[in-house]
Amino acid sequence: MVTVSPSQHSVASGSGAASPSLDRHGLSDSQLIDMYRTMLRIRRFEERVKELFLEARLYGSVHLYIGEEGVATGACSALREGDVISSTHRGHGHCIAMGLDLAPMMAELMGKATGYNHGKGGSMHIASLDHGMLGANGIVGAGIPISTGAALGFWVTGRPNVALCFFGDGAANEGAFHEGINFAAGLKLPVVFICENNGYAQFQSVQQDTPIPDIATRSISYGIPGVIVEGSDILAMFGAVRTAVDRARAGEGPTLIEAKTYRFEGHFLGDPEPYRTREEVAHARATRDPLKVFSAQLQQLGVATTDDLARIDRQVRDEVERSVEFGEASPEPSEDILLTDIYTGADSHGRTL
Amino acid sequence: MVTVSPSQHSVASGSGAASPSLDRHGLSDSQLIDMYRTMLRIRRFEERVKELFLEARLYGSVHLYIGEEGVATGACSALREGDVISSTHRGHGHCIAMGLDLAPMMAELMGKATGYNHGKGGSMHIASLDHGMLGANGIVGAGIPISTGAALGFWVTGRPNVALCFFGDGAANEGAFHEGINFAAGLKLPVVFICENNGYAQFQSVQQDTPIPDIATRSISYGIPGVIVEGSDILAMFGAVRTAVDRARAGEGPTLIEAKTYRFEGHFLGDPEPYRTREEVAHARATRDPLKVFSAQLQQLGVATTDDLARIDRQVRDEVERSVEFGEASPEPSEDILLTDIYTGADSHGRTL
Amino acid sequence: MAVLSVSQALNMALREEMGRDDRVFMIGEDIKDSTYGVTRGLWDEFGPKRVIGTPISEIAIAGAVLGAASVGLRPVAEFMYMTFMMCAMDQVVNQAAKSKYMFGGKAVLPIVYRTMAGAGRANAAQHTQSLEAWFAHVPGLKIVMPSTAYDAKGLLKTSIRDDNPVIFIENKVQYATTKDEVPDTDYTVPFGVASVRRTGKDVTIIGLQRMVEIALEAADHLAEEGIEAEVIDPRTIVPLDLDTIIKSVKKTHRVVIVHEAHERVGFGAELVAQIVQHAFDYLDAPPARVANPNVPTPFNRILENLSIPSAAQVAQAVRGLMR
Amino acid sequence: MAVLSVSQALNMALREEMGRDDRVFMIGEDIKDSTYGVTRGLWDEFGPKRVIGTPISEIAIAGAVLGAASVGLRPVAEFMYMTFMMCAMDQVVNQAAKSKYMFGGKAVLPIVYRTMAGAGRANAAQHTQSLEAWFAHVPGLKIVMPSTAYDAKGLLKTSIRDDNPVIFIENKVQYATTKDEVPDTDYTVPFGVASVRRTGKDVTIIGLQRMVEIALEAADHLAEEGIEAEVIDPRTIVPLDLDTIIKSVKKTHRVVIVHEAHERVGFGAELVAQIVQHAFDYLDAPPARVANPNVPTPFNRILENLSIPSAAQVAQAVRGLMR
Ligand SMILES: Cc1ncc(C[n+]2csc(CCOP(=O)(O)OP(=O)(O)O)c2C)c(N)n1
Ligand SMILES: Cc1ncc(C[n+]2csc(CCOP(=O)(O)OP(=O)(O)O)c2C)c(N)n1
Ligand SMILES: [Mg+2]
Ligand SMILES: [Mg+2]
Repeated sequence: MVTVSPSQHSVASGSGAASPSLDRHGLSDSQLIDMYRTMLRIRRFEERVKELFLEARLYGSVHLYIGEEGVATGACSALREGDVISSTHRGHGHCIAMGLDLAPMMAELMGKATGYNHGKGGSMHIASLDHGMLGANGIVGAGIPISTGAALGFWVTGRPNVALCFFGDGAANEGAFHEGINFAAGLKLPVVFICENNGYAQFQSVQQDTPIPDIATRSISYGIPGVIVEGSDILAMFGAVRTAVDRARAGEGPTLIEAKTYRFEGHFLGDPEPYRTREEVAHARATRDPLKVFSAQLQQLGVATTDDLARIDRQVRDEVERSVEFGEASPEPSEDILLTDIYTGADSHGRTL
Repeated sequence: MVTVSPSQHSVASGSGAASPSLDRHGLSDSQLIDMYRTMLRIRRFEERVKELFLEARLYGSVHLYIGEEGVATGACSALREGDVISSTHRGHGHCIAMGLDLAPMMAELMGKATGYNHGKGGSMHIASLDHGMLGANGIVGAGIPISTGAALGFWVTGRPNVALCFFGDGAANEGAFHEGINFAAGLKLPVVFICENNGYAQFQSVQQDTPIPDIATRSISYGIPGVIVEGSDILAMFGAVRTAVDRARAGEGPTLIEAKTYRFEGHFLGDPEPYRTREEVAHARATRDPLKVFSAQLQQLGVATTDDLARIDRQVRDEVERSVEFGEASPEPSEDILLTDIYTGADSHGRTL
Repeated sequence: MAVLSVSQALNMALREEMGRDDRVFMIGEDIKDSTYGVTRGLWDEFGPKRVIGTPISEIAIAGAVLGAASVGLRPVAEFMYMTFMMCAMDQVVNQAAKSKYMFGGKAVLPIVYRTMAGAGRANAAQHTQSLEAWFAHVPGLKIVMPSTAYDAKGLLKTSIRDDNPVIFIENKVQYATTKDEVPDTDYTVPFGVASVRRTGKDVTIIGLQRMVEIALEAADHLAEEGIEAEVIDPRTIVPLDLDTIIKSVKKTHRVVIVHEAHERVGFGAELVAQIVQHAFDYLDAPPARVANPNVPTPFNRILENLSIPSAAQVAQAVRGLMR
Repeated sequence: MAVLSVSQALNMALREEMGRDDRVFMIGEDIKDSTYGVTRGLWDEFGPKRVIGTPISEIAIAGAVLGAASVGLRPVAEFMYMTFMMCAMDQVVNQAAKSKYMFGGKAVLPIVYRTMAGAGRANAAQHTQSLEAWFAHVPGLKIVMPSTAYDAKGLLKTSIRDDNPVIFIENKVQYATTKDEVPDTDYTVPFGVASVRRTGKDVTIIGLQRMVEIALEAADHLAEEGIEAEVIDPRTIVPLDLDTIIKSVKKTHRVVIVHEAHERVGFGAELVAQIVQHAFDYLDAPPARVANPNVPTPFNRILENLSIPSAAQVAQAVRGLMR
């Protein structure tokens, strides 16, 4: 009889405040500045989305990524042309990190004809296959088998690409998590699983929901590497994901990366947040804001001055404003499209056209 | 960044031939002999079932437990009145270990009116709630959330009982495994999970299906103890399960026990077994037969002589024979029962009676 | 008598039944801080062993209630959106619905699966699908679809006291907007008894859940044109009160069925089949269906609105039958 | 031309399509050593990257094919028994079926979900349920139900070449026992074209999959009594060839629908609703349904047999309409 005791296997937690890593991982100045700009695009886009929502100028179920920008941006910066990602209900950050344009994103959030999904999807379903963005997803955990499948497609065809899979701490309790990762691990598929542990699944804290301190520990169940990174440290995030992506591309199989992060906003727009204190949020904003952390790092590295960063901010705000104008000026979808695009090459009854 | 490496966490495998443990765990002579008898009842019952199936005297999807008797018998011997189990498609052993009668079992396998399920269930669905046997199950992994739920019932009401949950190595790859154990672990429910790792899920070997050597390792994902036991060693099995059951009853939560075992027969009756060699089966029969192992142990302990054991065998064969006679003499269910018992207190349309 | 919203009525039913019977407990995701208010306050009142928050694990929830019912409890599970039940279909259908029969009658499984269907809040396709037709296709389940706050309370209490797995469907728009008088007394509403919400002689309109409101609205318009519609709310679709429906159709000779689920193989098809079978010679026109077209629910609210039945469509369908 | 069984015909279709198009691959549990012979030999021929055995993980299978299709492949997934699909309903319905629409049309998702339905092998309730009605209720899926070996091959090839998620249903009894001439040439059978399996003027019998055989058997009996039945096999239920059905009903004025799924909200209900809508004035009697009663499939083979339609029941239903 052999006993497997949990204590034997627990790992040190990497959570808490970022300890700014100054390894720039060979990234050029312009790459670093692009990463900053991407994070800022997410932040400013969503700040504006929140305002518009409160003014009832857009609607639907909207989940903000503010506070978590380092995760998507660091991770997607490690990808190449042809790589793909799957995303979640909290998908704006992933979209922007994959290079989607703000204007058709904003239009989609407004349900307009010019949106990425012609208004049929809304915030929870933005997809742009051209950008390798396989879709936000309204079902918790559902992206995990899907990105595993994309990686399976690469494996079957020998295409040298990788799939990145984003999901939350809550999703790590879904059956889809287990089946998707287990299957990928067995075939050593080129997929990297990134758990965005922002401390909460809707109104329940990860401590309530999950009987172990670190979700990365679950990698052990699948015989794959598990890594814990502080998500507000974009350089650490980039480094961890690049290592995992290289490994995946080399045929060595998946990695489970747990990004410890925090959402500064409510679960969805309109969330009264009875489950946490203002102090907790304020503390995270003060210590774990990926923009603040990276801004300091960029200055420390001599890559950008506060003036440079302020200029970028103005450009980004301007771009966001144009996306709002674009969205608001765009028409509602024509009623005719209600029954189109249910099938490829067939009418709404499935009859071949 | 913290790395969780799998090598750091692998556990020594407890598989291979039984190393007979001679700790009798305080079991009395008569208890030990009862355990032997129970294993033999499973063996002889199923040997007869196989013959009857080949003679077309019974039918359906029948999965034999022969070779795995030590697991169910050792485990269920650790239970008390009021405890319950959930079972699998390979459920005869669990039924017999819970004290079900052979005659209505055999009748059920024949689809007769006198069967435990009046012929409506067959081999894959035998249930006897009076015995705490919550049901065999045709869906791989489905018993896991169900026994978790029974344990939840005990927890809600404070009843001092425990649920035992049997499932296979194949089931450990189902979403139900993950969700069921995770939930039980979070609330420290009184349930013990017993993975019967018999090396194969249908025609696929566990090595093909599972990227880690030991399924017990998955306990780490839920922060619960994991234990590996050689299933052909009934005393080891009993010891491990009793420890886990005591723990569960004391409110300390679930344990995941992996019993390394081997099925001597095909996956189902009729399986041509192209996926393994005769030698492999013969080797297991020679080295890992729980009856042989326990028979030697009983003699070594001075609890029984070969004569004693032979007498038990005759009694058991006789009992099995009577179960066949009972089954064959029993009537087919009346056609009237086709539409009964779909609802409690309502007709087949759900209309209150 | 107080005028309550559907969510308040449901909350009252849960509180009363939990108070009445120790074996009743609730389980689900985020039921402590209830999004739509149905479970509000119950955690504080009954504590964490009666109001059990779970991880995001629908299979675990659906199976756990079955196991708990097997050992004598009377669980009420919550799945926020009905589409999430697709994650747990095996436990609900292969396990909970079939066990009693497979076991030869032995199990008594008093389970309520509460869930929320319907469109109207711009939640898009993965949070908006009405699946009553799926569940009605499964022997062993009862399917409850209240359309008023009064019925919501009375039927939820009946569901909790029923000894079978019940799919209790709530409508996301009605939670807050549908309000009516709800006694704070211990009353129940029986299964299998339709409610005639309006009497009329010219046409029968059968509506499911929120579509009863649409049917009543249509009936008002039609009345102005001199067409008197009888509006029937079956309230439970399994069991179904066919007698009330057939009696009405034999009187009016015309029937329109309105529901939110997709038309193709929706419950409306079953109603048509049953009505035709039992009242063929009384029909002056073929039964008409007004239901969601076969399209996933779009996000855009104009499109979303077009994807569910309107009172105008119902009135139009009625007029079509009067010609 | 060789006479092949359904499983041999399916095997031939898979082999041809895998040979024809590199993007086609197969995935499922135990597909190397195929239980019913459908995938036999393909692993040897195409290797482990085209015939992919998976752990017992239905969610993973159902989702993996969606992901693979998203990056340009044409996967064919196998779920042994249709009831196992309940473990993966979210991936099939919320994801695969809805994605194209939710994404505003962008995704092209050529996926085949092969699965096996029907009773007749004493597998009991958890291995025996026909769920075509569920899938037909879901926009975005096509549903294929061949009843001959010839159609099985031709329709499977069409399914693999179709750019949408297709639920391809096979019948467990027909695999070995239904045999007919199957060319080894590259032919396809189009979706949405019913096959008139027997012509007649007195009644139309519409059968699904194996029930076509039952319908034909019933037609033979009826012919002896002087009743000439027309037997129609829709072959695909989404899309549905309503024209052929309506044309036949307008000729015969009577219709009986036979399928194995449960009667309540089965696909027969939809057929009744559509026929009544489009041929009300031509009907001499209400359309009749012969289907499984609303009972989980019992194990005992006598009871199992009683739980599915028989030729005698179909003939009886026809006689009921002739009065
Ligand atoms: C299958 C399913 N169950 C429940 C929900 C409702 N829901 C939406 S988001 C959410 C919390 C998810 O938490 P997590 O995965 O940690 O992601 P986060 O919102 O924190 O980014 C829940 C429960 C859902 N969308 N899908
Ligand atoms: C959900 C589901 N998927 C697939 C099957 C088909 N099936 C029946 S038994 C079996 C193998 C199960 O393997 P394991 O859990 O190791 O149990 P064992 O048969 O070895 O005892 C499979 C795949 C099933 N019954 N249920
Ligand atoms: Mg979270
Ligand atoms: Mg096994």
